[in-house]
Parts: sequence; structure tokens; C-alpha cells
Amino acid sequence: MREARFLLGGPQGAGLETAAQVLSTAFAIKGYYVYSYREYYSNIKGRHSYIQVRVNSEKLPMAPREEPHVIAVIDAESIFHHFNEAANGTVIVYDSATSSRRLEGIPSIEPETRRRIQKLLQREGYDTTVQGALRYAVERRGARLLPLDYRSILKRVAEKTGTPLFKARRFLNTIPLAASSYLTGLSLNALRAGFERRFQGRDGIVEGNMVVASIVYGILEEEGVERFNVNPPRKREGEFLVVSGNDIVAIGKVVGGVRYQSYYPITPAADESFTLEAHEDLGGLHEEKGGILVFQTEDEIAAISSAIGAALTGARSSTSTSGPGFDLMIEALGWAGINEVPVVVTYYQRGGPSTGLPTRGGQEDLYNALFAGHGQFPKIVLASGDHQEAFIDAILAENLAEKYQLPVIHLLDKFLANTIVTIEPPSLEDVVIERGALTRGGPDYKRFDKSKGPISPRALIGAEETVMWYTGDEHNPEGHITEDPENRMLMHDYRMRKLEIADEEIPEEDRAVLYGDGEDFLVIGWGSVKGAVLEALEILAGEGFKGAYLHYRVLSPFPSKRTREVLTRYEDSKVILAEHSVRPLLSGLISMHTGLRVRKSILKWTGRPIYALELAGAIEKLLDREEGVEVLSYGA
Amino acid sequence: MREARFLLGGPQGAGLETAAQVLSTAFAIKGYYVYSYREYYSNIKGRHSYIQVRVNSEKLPMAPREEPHVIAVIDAESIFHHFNEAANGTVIVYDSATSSRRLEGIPSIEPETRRRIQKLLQREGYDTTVQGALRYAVERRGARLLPLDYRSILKRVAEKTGTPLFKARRFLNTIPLAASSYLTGLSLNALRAGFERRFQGRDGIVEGNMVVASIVYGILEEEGVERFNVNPPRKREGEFLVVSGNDIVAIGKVVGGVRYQSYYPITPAADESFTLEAHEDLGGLHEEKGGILVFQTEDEIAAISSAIGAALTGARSSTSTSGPGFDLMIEALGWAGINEVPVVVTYYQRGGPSTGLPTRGGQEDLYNALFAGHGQFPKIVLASGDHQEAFIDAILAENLAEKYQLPVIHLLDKFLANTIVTIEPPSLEDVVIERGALTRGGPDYKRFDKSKGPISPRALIGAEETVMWYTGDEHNPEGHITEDPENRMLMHDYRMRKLEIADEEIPEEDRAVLYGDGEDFLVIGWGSVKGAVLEALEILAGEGFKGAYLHYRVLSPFPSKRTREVLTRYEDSKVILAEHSVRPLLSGLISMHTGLRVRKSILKWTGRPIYALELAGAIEKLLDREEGVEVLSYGA
Amino acid sequence: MVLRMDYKTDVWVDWCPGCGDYGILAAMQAALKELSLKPWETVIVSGIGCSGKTPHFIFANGVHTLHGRAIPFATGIKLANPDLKVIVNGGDGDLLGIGAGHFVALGRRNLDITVIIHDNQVYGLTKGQASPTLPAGAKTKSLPKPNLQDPVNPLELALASGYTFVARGYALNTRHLANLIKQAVQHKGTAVIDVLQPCVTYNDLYTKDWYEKRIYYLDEDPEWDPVVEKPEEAPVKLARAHEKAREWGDRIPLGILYWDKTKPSMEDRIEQRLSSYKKIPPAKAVIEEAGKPAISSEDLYRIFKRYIVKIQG
Amino acid sequence: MVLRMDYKTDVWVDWCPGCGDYGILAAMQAALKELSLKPWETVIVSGIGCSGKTPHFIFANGVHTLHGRAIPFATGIKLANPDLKVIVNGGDGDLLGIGAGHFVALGRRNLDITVIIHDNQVYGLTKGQASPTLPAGAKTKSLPKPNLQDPVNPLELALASGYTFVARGYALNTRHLANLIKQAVQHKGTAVIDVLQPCVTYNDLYTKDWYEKRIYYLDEDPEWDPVVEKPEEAPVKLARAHEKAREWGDRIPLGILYWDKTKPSMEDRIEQRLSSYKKIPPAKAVIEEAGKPAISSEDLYRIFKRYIVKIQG
Ligand SMILES: Cc1ncc(C[n+]2csc(CCOP(=O)(O)OP(=O)(O)O)c2C)c(N)n1
Ligand SMILES: Cc1ncc(C[n+]2csc(CCOP(=O)(O)OP(=O)(O)O)c2C)c(N)n1
Ligand code: SF4
Ligand code: SF4
Ligand SMILES: [Mg+2]
Ligand SMILES: [Mg+2]
Repeated sequence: MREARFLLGGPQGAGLETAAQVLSTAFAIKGYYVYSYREYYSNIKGRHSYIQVRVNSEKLPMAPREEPHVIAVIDAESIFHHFNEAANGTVIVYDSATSSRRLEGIPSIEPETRRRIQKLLQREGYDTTVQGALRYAVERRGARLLPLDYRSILKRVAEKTGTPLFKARRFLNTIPLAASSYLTGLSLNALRAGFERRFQGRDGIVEGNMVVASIVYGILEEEGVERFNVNPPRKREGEFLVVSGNDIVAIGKVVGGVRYQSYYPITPAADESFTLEAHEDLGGLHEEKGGILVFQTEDEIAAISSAIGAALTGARSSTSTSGPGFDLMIEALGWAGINEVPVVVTYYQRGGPSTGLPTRGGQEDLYNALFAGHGQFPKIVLASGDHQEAFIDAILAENLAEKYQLPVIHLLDKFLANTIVTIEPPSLEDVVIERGALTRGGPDYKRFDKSKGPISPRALIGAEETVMWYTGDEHNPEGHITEDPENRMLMHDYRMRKLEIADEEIPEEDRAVLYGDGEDFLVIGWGSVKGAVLEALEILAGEGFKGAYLHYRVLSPFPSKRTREVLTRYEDSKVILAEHSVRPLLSGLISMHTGLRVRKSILKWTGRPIYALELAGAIEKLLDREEGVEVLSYGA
Repeated sequence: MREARFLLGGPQGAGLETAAQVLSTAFAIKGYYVYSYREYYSNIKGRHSYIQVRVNSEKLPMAPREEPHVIAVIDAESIFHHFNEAANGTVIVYDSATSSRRLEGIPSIEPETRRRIQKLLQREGYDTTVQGALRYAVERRGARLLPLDYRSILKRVAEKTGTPLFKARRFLNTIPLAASSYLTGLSLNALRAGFERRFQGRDGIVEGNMVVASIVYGILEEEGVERFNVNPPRKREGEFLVVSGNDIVAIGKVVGGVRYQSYYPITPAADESFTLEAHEDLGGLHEEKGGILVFQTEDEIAAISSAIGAALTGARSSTSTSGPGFDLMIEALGWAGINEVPVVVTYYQRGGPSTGLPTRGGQEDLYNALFAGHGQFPKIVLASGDHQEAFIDAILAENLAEKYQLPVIHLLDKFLANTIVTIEPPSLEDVVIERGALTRGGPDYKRFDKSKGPISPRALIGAEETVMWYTGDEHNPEGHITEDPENRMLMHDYRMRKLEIADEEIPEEDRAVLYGDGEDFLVIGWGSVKGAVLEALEILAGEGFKGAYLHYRVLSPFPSKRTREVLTRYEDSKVILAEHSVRPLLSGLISMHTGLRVRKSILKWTGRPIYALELAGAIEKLLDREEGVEVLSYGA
Repeated sequence: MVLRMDYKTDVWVDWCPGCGDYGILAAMQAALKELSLKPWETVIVSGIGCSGKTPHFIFANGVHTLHGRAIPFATGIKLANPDLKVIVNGGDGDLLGIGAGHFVALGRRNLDITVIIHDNQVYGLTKGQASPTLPAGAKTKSLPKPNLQDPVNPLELALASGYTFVARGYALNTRHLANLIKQAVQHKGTAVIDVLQPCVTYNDLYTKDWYEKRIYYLDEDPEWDPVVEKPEEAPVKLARAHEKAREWGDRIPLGILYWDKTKPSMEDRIEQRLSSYKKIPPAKAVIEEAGKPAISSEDLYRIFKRYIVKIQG
Repeated sequence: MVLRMDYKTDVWVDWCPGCGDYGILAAMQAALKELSLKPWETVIVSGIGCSGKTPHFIFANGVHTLHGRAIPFATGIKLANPDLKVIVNGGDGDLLGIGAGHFVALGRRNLDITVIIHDNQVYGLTKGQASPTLPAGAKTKSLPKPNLQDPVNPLELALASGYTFVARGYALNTRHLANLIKQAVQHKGTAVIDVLQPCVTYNDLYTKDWYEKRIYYLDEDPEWDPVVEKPEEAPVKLARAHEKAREWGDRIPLGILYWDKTKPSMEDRIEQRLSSYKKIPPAKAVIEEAGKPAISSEDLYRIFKRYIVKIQG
């Protein structure tokens, strides 16, 4: 088989993330493409979390997919969350000691979830115990069970390593990890490589883990457990970059020249700032070229305000946040707009509104990014669909900000932020740094000199013999307040015209990228639906439905001509939106800009990502209807 | 003639506002309809401001109109700002001592404005002096001059009242006031009535002013100056309410039951809160029914947050602000959305973006009101086009907020806020207070019980034996956090459905009101363009072009069917947007909701209001084009 | 749902095992119980953070607001219905970082609210960044590099802002803390309690051990009298409170640092202006009768008479 | 435009005749001149209010920001280019009302910025509402009713927040104020000057007359020494500064209340972490060469090596 999929489940804080990292790295070292996505509660310790991993021998999966080959869990609660996801042949690895645990006796499950699972099991005639759930998985889903006695394994570990049992318990997470590794065909050596990378220099931990792993491998071999046979990887040499969405944006910013990043901690944005901070010295390069200043401010208002301040001095500057933080930045964004300041806001969407589902995902902030702010001012809005795009867009955002002297919003989301993938290290061949119309200024300098058109040459605060003024009020070429109506007419219009110039200059095909040319239907989408849509297209092609995908990467300036051109190739009833939202947003935007109506949508707003199969199924269902909405709900 | 129009000009702080009030009141007492609009800089003292007054014997004008009959000014600067607005027959009242004042010698004129005026005068071959400007007005525009020697008048006042000259200078503003009064046919007695009302109980001031007035009247009579002959008023008895837009909203809130109003000072919203505060005791009624608490908070975040808090206890609560303040309220609005809190934000638009033109007007915040906020949540957005609508909408906003349990945004703007008009005191006949599904709660109460549908009965915090929880996180019926996907699907969908229910329940004809049925063209608009559009329609009807006006009063839920129905009665090329914006906004909204494209727009973004004649002219120009934009610019 | 007088809910408390927040929760429940506060007349208002979850665990009205905004929400609740007992629970990041402006503003009001700071020197729920109370140079295990910014002293800030009841508690001395909370709630004016709260997951510097070597109780000193009974006493007691507030390191005082009983509360001030305020506050105003406004046309004319012009054609 | 060393611009100063802001402006211009600061190396950052217009009247870089946000804008400017001299002008409403959170945060940083508070007890530009420094019960002519809220004492708040240079000036003693500004600007750390500024239009309580009967100069007292040269001196001098800060009424002290020269500035702390910081701050970083990123592919591999996995198929 080409791909192995496994799901690791357990309580927050029990080492699940580490387990997934080790496993992913081990596979990556072997040359496999790995995709790993984490789902978790807004909680530090104790609530259920799980990780979806896909390991592929040929190419990088870009979305989660149902039908895991292995479900391996630390605790009883995980069984209740996931038994229903088992498919035919799925192996469920669990602690045999938990089989009699009752659903009702697990306090950390939320009552709604408990009731929901209860209802299902009871309706179908199963006990509300781990055993009941597992029986359901076996009888109704065709799962196979692989019970292990976690306690006795740990006892053996304790003996072997000469540590007390309670200390050996820290290796609990290694049991499902090792079992998954065994099942998906990794050798102990390959697994060791994974541990070694994860625990660089901490040999004791590596050894301890390897003790667990070899015990687990021993048991499974002994029991003759069948292993899945994943094809050898296509890729046999070279390097992988193993990065989360947060990481790749940070890397893009380093390349793109961001040297001032302000932030106020918020999920799921903060990790990007930590990655930047951890590399503030640019691996030593700072002595020569300057380092990165990552600054934790007192709130998001200060984050954006200080980033704007930094931009005025010439630093490429940005700030990273999520919905609640973005809301607080809106007033200052308008200041950047009227003052033509190049500043980038990296905006990770999460489940809203308000605090919403702070550790879950969504794509509901499109209009907030596009339209928030009083008064009219130009902004460019980019959205990335995967890690490669995120890298490029992080750089592009900076370039466009400086070229058109305006705020740029780079939209991402929790799905992407918390997905770790193996990608080819990006080539910098084609990367350019465009700083736009910069000038050294001089005694006659006027910051808002519009005599040559809407974009005025920009001098930096600090430029020798140069003085300039900025104000949030309407201003004259010098930057002083004026309320003169004629000046106002020009300045206000010229600011908006910059966006129109960008609209002329940025090729529309790059703003809405067409994948495929199937004539049966057209999916439209933006951001992190991309992976699932492309995979669904493949699945459907296999079933004889040939479609295409129009992927929006720039939402402002909106690619209206391109939209009209591509959409009108299809009958109205063949165009389908896919979006993580409760009411379609991109469709409204398309109507706003072109008058075209998108009549079909596939929506998901559980806070969980769209999976490939459910999407393919929904597209198929919609194909022979005139219009309609399909609502997706897969995932615990 | 039916109407007299005059423009009073002078430096900020020199009593202009008082003069306009006195004059307006005097006319109102006589039974005339008065419209008075003020334009001023963001400055406390010294910059130029002016007031446009229209006095009509038959009906209330609702927009400013060009071609004043009288331009009466305090200082030289005012001449430079307004000489060019003189029409045939306009009488210009000014201080003869200023005639030789040079434009270049007036420091308070902004350099852009000075250069603009210079250019005009020089190009046309006139001196850049008051005299030059006046000659231009006479020769090019047909104005008539009425120079008065202000100083000698004040000297006579000083003599007559036995006060030193420097004290008599406080009556400076009364000279142009009295001259205007004379010219437009008010008797000294009528004028006295105006003074008396304005300076209730301060007899000295009334007398002083009357001395000035009688001297001026004496001079003008002596010189045989011709007076305009305004028809006697149609209305001979009853009462007028003489109110600004801010005032009428405050009055609406009192009737509508607002008892908690928070605010942070900002132009042009703050005056509404002052009016409320001044009437906090409800004229004594508070002892019986409770008063109004008007609370100045530390910022706008606190203003909205505390208003939401107050609403949870059952108080009808609201907050008033303008763009910069609204931006800061966005995060908390989302909290109100997810927690289904009835709270009203009265949102006065001003010239943006950022600080922009803080004392000027605009209608550019439509999308901010509609779309700002991360995540999707329902809000209702109302917009008022005149004082009567503002009164009704202030009450309606509260009713809808409670009925649908959601935030309501009531959009107004600086134009309306600072326009003082005489209206019939509103009848309370048809006013209802709808509090929606209120309950007393009880031990089994669940705040977000959705078993009967999207709208849950609302108990108030403090209700006996009732406990409830609110959280910005996604929550279960009790209001406790839950991340369960199934609960999420229902809750998130049901919140949005409330807006769809409102969409079904609020008649679309009330949301988009059609004025007239002319078939030649259809103007569309919202908010304070209403007055100018209706007047332009009349003007054009006089020229044989019959049009209609579709006036949007509810922007969310958007009246899509109504829009489609009315707009499709007209050919595409006959539909024209009128808006105070730099790029059309309502048109985009129409496309978004209906797919229809509006191809013609008349836009104005100088921060000054649209005048009736320029609008009529622009409509006429657009009539035989296929598409296009007309940009308006009238007004100093 | 059955009304419960143990002030506990069914919601699973999902703090980390050993977290100081458990102590604060227990102290709150004990205080509510001992004060016999009715759950429906009590409102627990919180911000966002680990601390922000507190209201869900207490059987009383709970309003879990936004990060940094608990104070303004609580302000609206209390102003609209002064009969309610309002207690704010917030993190140090919440109240002293993003919410510091509101914290200062509340001090200026002496509104009858109690503010409880869960002071754990970190941003707990976002995984251990430095909060505004972490000293410069400190490096908890969750920080990649030592903290760059100086800490703010919550007690000093409270004193400078005008709080009339200022105290420090310790999360793991539930009894002592419960007593502080009771006094704070009974105080007629704004009270703040800075609660030293070990975060076992991210803060390995300010631990149970670290604190328990250093804390001592002011009320064990018979000389210590923080109460201002007459306005004249304020300056001296305030200066002493400041001094105590700055004591940190080898010895850390717990207890009431300052308690001014002489300042009128916000509610009193409003009542002076609007005599009906406490009797019929905004939450209880009569605004309609059978669907018609409680304000009649005649009322309207009376209230707004200054805007009415009688035409004397 | 010609560069001007009198620090005046052509912009008409549109404050009310007699406004205290004229005095502050003159003092700033005098200080800049006497310090020979280059206009292009100087940045005046302001908020919104009458005070907010100040930068337009000064010939130096001017950044007129948002209401309440001057401090965070200034923070970004200074952090990105520490070679610039950065001075903040803000109203009392701006810095201590809506901006109080930033005011407190800045105190924790000791960033080398000078903050000048135009303390006129009112919101000038919005027509005279009570600002956070107006005492409760006060009724200026612009208020319909007496003020409900207590004032915050800017100096106490600054001391509590950690400012290392805390002073009070008077707008109409330009010479004295200019000297304070000079010292504040030269101080390596965060300085704040609370400037008593009569607002002739809205504030008829705190007038020139009122002040001039009460103010006295601390530096005329040879005993007064607010300077902390060694860290040990700080506690005592801080306590004395607090005491002086509270002095208000019959006698109002002007001058430097507290000046701690021993605390490292933010810039120093950053440099300790990132040694190149002052030499090549963010504003001067080399980020491209001929349109290509300054970071090569090899650099990228080196910097992010922890993310690179070598395939060992
Ligand atoms: C506006 C906004 N910014 C950021 C966040 C993210 N956030 C959630 S909790 C938290 C910090 C919590 O720290 P603290 O207030 O000290 O509470 P603790 O968790 O330590 O109890 C932050 C920054 C948010 N929810 N809202
Ligand atoms: C976010 C926001 N809220 C409100 C305002 C309106 N506003 C303009 S100036 C001002 C107050 C000015 O008072 P202060 O800061 O004391 O400055 P002063 O005018 O007294 O110098 C306010 C509230 C604004 N510009 N922005
Ligand atoms: S992270 Fe810290 S504060 Fe939060 S629950 Fe865990 S121990 Fe408590
Ligand atoms: S209103 Fe007051 S502060 Fe503003 S310019 Fe006038 S006198 Fe100065
Ligand atoms: Mg904390
Ligand atoms: Mg002020």
C-alpha cells in the first residue's frame, strides 16, 4: 500500500505530541512524506487530544483522511472518542486494563459528548464501556483489536532500566507509539533515529524509549501480529524540512526580511513568534546583518501599533495574531492605511465567534480581514492553502506591503498552523525582495508627495537631513493635518487607487489558481480547504467525475476577471464552494465583485478540518442537484 | 418666496452656533420649518466654521442646498471661504473694516485652502484681498454687498449699554445675525423671542443683544436695504421640537427604555450622551420608574463591555460612538453575538479612515458595521436617513435587540448628528416596546435551551432562584464551555438562524422604502443622503425627469427580495447610487445579496454633505450614459 | 438543575493536578457559603486564561468574558443592578497586562466589586509566557530566554490607583484566603486580593516550596492595623501599605495591607446625584406597560421641554 | 522645505489663546535646541487631543498617532531604531485614561523614551469632559454635573509602574520645564514629566492663578535629592518620592521626584541577549542584496537546521 494512516489519542499533557513527532520524524528520515495534524481542547492537562498522521511513499498528503489503519490510544477516553472512526481492517491498539472502564466514569469527557456516545452505543445495543465501544468497532466497522497490557509492559521497562514504576510511567505514551510504528512497518532502528532527533543529546531518554519500543516490538512479533505493508518511499535521498504551519511562516519571514515582530500570545498564532524568537540571532548571521527582535507586548493594540512604529523606521515588521487579537488591531490598521505604512498582520483563524473554539479551526474571518475598519483604505489580503504557499506568501506579504505602501493581511488558520509536514526545503532561487519606492529623502522631502501619482517615494524616519510627519488625520503632502476638500479628494482617492494599481499589476491567474480542467464541476475555495479539495478531485476522478478547483490566494485585490472567466466556463449548477464556515463567505465575495451566484456549498463548522472522503462524498451528492448545501461533520 | 437660505460664517468659538440657534428658534417660534447644519474644523477656537440655515414656510428641508440668499460673516477669513458660493442676488454681509485684509495675512487658513483660493482669484484677475473676493462675487456671481462697520456698531452698543468696548465685543456675532434676520424679514420682536429662549433668565444678555439688533436694524432700515420676502408660514400653531440628530436619538432612547448608556467621548457621538445625562432624572419621573445611568468609561472597550454587562441584568443598554471607538468595540460585539445579548451600538460615522476628518461626515463605515468581527454571528444593522427615522430607529434598535437577542448597530453620521431641525414632536401612538422572550427563570432554567428553536427564553441575572452562565467560548444549553462538535453544529447554526428569522419577520418594504414611482431612473441610497435625493427628485421632476428613490433602512438582514423586485423594474443603466464614499459600498452589498450590478454612482468624499442642486445635476448628467461615476465637491 | 448551596457545579475542573487555582476555587466556595450569598444574587465574572474558567465551577451566576475585560463587564453588571454581589476572577496577564487600563480605572471608582488576581507570573492557558508579574531576568522552564521586562507590583498599582481594600493571599492557604475574600466582599467599595498562585506546569520558580519558606501573616502582628476609619489616617496608612507592598524576597507578607472605610462608594455617589438610583437601578426600571412605553407623550413634553418651541404664529 | 534649527514649522498653532500647551511647546523647542538634537534623529510621537497636535508644530519627525496609543507606536519606533530620540506628548485622557494600560507597561520596560503628560484635567479636544486627573466632585464649567470618579495621580502611577525618571513641570514656567525635558531626554531609561497645563477654555478650576499660588520648586530645597546612584538607595528615595507625589492642595511640588540611574535600559537588556542589537537594529538590518534575500539557501539550512531531516533511505 502507498499510505499508512494512524490516529494517536490520549489526554493532553501525556506526551502525545512527542509521540507523533518521533513517529513522523522516523518516517521522514526514511524518505516518507508525512502529514500530521493535531486536535486538542483549550486545556493544559487532562482533556482528550489526538493526532492524525498520514505517511505516504509517493507524495505529500495535504489534508486529513478518514479510515485510519491504526488507532492507538493511551487511555480509555480516547476509545470513546474514536471507536466510531474505525474502518474495515483498522487495528485498535489500547490498554487491555481499560476494557471495563465505563463511559459514565470518565469525568473529563464533556457531558454533551458523553451523552452523544451513550446514545449511539445504547441505540445500537452496546455497553457504554470500552469493551462495548470496541465490540461496536469490530462488529459494525470491521476493526481488529490489539490489546496490550500497558502496566505489565511498564513493569518490564522499570525492571530493565532499574527505575521505579512511577518513573517508568512517563514512557506510557511510547507504548501506542511503538505499536503504531511496528504495525506500519518501521524498523526499531528507524524508530531510534526518530527518538534521537527528538531528544538530541538526552541519551537516557532515547534509551528508555527504546527499551519500551523493543519490548512492544517483541510482544507483537511474538504474537505474530500482521504488519501493514507500506511501499518503500520514492524519495531516497536529500532533505526534508519538517515543519508546522507556524514554523514555515516564521521561516518565510526570516527570508522575507522581517526584523521586527511584535506579538501578544494567542492560540494558534503564538508558536510562530516563538520560532522566530528562537532564531533571533539568525544562526550567528546577526553580527553581520542584524538579528530579529521579537517583542511580547502588553496587548494586541500595542503589538500592531509598535509594528507600525517599527515600519516607519524602515524595519520590515509584522505581527501575528488570531481573531480576538485582530479585532483589537483594527483601529491601528486604519492608521497604517491612511499613513501608507507597510505592515503585515499574519492572521491565524480559529473557531469563532468570540473565544469560540480557541484551539479548533475555521475560515470564518474572511470578511473581518477584508472589511473591518472604519473609513475606506486599501489593504491586500492573502490566504495560503498549504505550507509551500504559506512560505511564499509570508515573503510576498512583505513585498506587496512595501511596494504599495499599505497593510497586508496574511490569512492562515489553525488547521494549517498545527499541521506538521515534510516538504522539500524551499528553493530561494525565485525569491525576490522588493522594497518598492524607497528614497533617502533630503531637505525637500515630502512624505505624501503625490505629484507623480498615487505611490509616493518613501523615506525612513532617521534618514539624514530628512524630516517627515505622519498623522491619522487627513493630511497634505508634508503629512500635516488639512481639512481642505480638494486635498481630501485627491489623497483619499489616490490611496484607493493604489489597490487598483495592484489589481492591474498582480496577475489574476496567480490570485485565483486553477487546478485541473475537468468539465464536470468546479470547486471553489481558499486557504486550507485546498488539500482536501485536491484529494477529493482525485478520488472523484477515479470514479469518473472530472472536476477542477479554483483556489483563491489573493482575496484583495479580488481577481474579478479571472473569476468571471473561469466560473462562466461552467454551468451555474456545477460550481461548488467548499469552506469551513457556517454560512458561505467566498460566494458572497464573488457575487459582490462579479454578480455571479454560487448556488452550492459544502460547509463545515465543527471546528474540525474537512476530510478528503467526506468532501468527495458531498461533491458527488451535490452533482445532480440544482442547488444546495452539504454540511460536513466528520471528526471527534 | 418659500424659502430663505443663509450662511453664517466665522471663527470657531466666536458665537456662531449661538447665532444660528437664536435665528433658528426665532423662525421656529413664528412657525417656519428650519434646517440648520454646521461645518467646522477639529479645533476648539480660531478655525473657520459656518452654518447653513434654511427657513421654509411650507415644509422641512432635509438637506443643505446651494445658492444662499444671505452670506453673513464675522471675519475676513469667512469671505475667502465662501465668496464663491454667492449666487445671483445673494447679499453678503461683512465688516467693512476687513475689505483690505489680504488672504496671505490670514494665518488660520490652511495652506492648501489658501493656495486654492489664491489660484482662483489670480486666474480670474482679482486681488487676493477681501475686496478682490467680494468683487469676484459681485461681478461673476451677481452678489450684492452689504458692508457694515462692525466696530462703530459695537461702539454704539458700548455707549448705549454703558459697558467698555472690549466687553461689547462679545456681541460681535450678533451683527451678522441681526443683519440676516433683518434681510430675511424677521421682526425685532420675533428676534427677541429667539434671544429669550436661548438665554433664558439671563436678561442682561438678551438686552445687550437686542441693543445690537436694533442698531443694525436701524442702520439697514435707514439705508433702505431691501428685504427678502419669505412667505408667511403654513404652520400657525402647535409645537415644534427643535433638535439635533444627537438629541433626537437621545429622546428615542428615553422612550425606548434605555436606562444604561455608557460612552467614551468622541465627535460626533458624545453630544447624544450629554443630552441623555442632562435628562437622567426623566424630569422627576425617575422616582417612580427609575432614571438613566449615563456612564463615562475609560475607553470604548469598557463602554461596550459594561453595556453588555448591564444588558445581562435586564437593563436596556446602549453605547454611542464613532468609527475609531467602534473599531475598539468589535471584539466585545462578538461576545454579545455568541452570548445572544441584546445590546445597541449607536454608530455615528465621520470622515475616515483613522482619525480622518473627525468633525466632517461620511458614510464609509457600512462594511465595518456589517462585517467586522471574527467568526460569524448575527447582527442587525439599521441606518436612519433623517431625524424622524432616527427617533423610530433608536426605539426599534432596542426592540429588535431584545426580540432576537443579538447586538444591533444603529448607523448615523455626522451630517445628521449636527443638523438641527424643527420637527413635529413625535407621536407615541404607534410606539411599542417589545422585550421578546423574557422569562423569570427558576431552578431548572437553562439560558441557551434550544429545544424549542433558535430563540431561547431569556432570564435576567438576578432573577430569583435562577442561575446562569455566559461564556465567549462555544457553550452548551447551560452556558458552560463545550467543544463537542454536535453541540457546536446546532448552536452556531441556530445563532445564524435568528437573523434568518428576523429576515422573514421584518417586512422588506420597511427595510427598503420606495419613494416615488417615476420611471426614468431609480436612485438608491441609505442614511443621510435621503434628504438630498428627495429634493433632487423634486427638482428633476420640475425639469421633466421622473425618478424614484429606494431608501435602505435595514442593511442586515438585507432586503434581497425587495431589492430584486424594485431594481429589476428599471433597466440596469437607470439605477444610480448616491453615497458619501470614495468607492461605492451599497452597490457591493446589493451585488453580494442579489447578484445585481449597479453601474452608476454619485459619490462625495470631501467630508461635506451632498447638496440638493449638485446631486440633481449629477443625476441628470448620468441619465444618458451607460455607466459612470459622478464625483461631487460642493461646499467649503 | 437543582439549586446548590455548596456552590459546586457538575463541570469537571480541568486545571492541572496541583494547580493553585484549586485552592482559590475552594476559598471562594467557602467564602460564599459562609457569607450565605444567594447564588442568584452573586455573579462571578472572569477573563480568559486558566483562571478564567473559575465561574463554570461555582454554582452562582457566571460571566466568563474576554481576555482583559472582566472588570468592565463586571462594572456594567454592578452599575445596572447594585443589589448583586460581583466578584471578578482574573489572571495576572488578564488584569495587569492587557487589562491594566481597566484595573487602574476601577481604582478610581470605588465601585463595590471584589477583584481576585490569580497571580502565577505566567500566561497559563497560552502555555507559559511571562506575565506582567514575572521579574526581569527570570527564566521559568517554559521560557526560551530570560524575561526582558520588569514586573509590576499588583499591590502598589492598586494603591496608586485608589483601591480601598488591598490584600494579598496565598492560593494554598484556603482558610486564610477565604477569610480575606469574605472581608473583601463585605467591604463597601473596590477590593483587590492579589493571590499568589503556584502554576505547577509552567512556573518552576515560584513554587509551593518557594512561597512557603517566605510567606508570613500580617494579622499575626498585633501592631499591624491597615484600617482607615477616619480620612486623616489615610496618608500614614497608605505610606505603610506601600512599604509593605514592596516587601518581597526573603519575607512576603500576606493579609490586608490597606482598608479605607471612609471613601464613598460609586453607588453612593450616583445616588447623591440621582436619588432613586439604588431603589430603582437600571436593571429594575419600569420601561413599558403592556407593550407601550412607560414614557407617555406628556412625559416626553415635560422631560424634553427645553427642546419644545411653542409656535406663536 | 528648509531644515530649521529653531524647531518651528509653518503650521499655524491652533490652540486657544492662553492655552498652557503653548508653554509646553516652547519648552520642548528650547530643550531640543539646547540639546542640539538633530531634527531627523528626533521623533515626537503624540496621541489624539489638543496635545496631540504638538508634533505638527515642531520641526523634527512627527508621528501623530491614535488616541491612547502614542506609547506603543513610540515603543516600536525606538526598539526598531534605538539611535532615535523619542519623545511622547499626550493628554491626560490619552495617557492615563484610554492609554493607561500602555502607560503601566512602559514603566516595566525602562525603554529610553520621554513621556510628557499634558495634564489639564479635561478632555480638551472633545470639549471638556472630565479627564482621569480631575478630582471627584469637581465641576468645571464644561461639566453639567460634578465629576463622579476619583482622580489618578500620574506620579504615583508612574512610580508604581517602575518609571526611572519621574518629574512634574508647569506649562507656564517654560524655562523650568525646558530644563526638566532636557534632563528627561538625557536620562537613559523611561522618563515621565507630568505637566500641569491650564486649559483656559474648559477648566476654570485649575487656572494659572490657582497654580501660581501653590506651586513651589523642589530644586530650591538643597536637601532634596531624588537621584538613585546605587540600587540600595532606591527604597528610601522611592518612598520619599511617593510622599511628595501625594502632596497636593496648598502646596504643589515641581521638579524631579525620582531619578533612578541604576536600572539597565530595555536596549541594554536586549543587547545582552542579542549582541548586535545596538549596532544593527531592525531598522538597519541588511535584508536584501540586489533584490535577492540576504539569507541564502545555505544560511537557511544553517539557521533552521533543527527542522531539516536528512533522508537516510
Ligand atoms: C484578545 C486576546 N488576546 C489573547 C488571547 C489569548 N489568551 C488566552 S489566555 C491568555 C493568557 C492567560 O494568562 P493569565 O491572564 O495570566 O491567566 P492564567 O492562564 O495564567 O490564569 C491569553 C493571552 C485572548 N484570548 N484574547
Ligand atoms: C478611540 C478614540 N476614542 C475617542 C476619541 C475622541 N477623542 C479625541 S481627543 C479626546 C480626548 C482628549 O483629551 P486628552 O487626551 O486629555 O487631550 P487634550 O485634548 O486634553 O490635550 C478624545 C476622547 C478618539 N479620537 N479615538
Ligand atoms: S497551566 Fe498552570 S495555571 Fe493553568 S491549570 Fe495548569 S497549573 Fe494551573
Ligand atoms: S481646549 Fe483647552 S487644552 Fe485645548 S487648546 Fe483650548 S485651552 Fe488648550
Ligand atoms: Mg497568569
Ligand atoms: Mg487633557
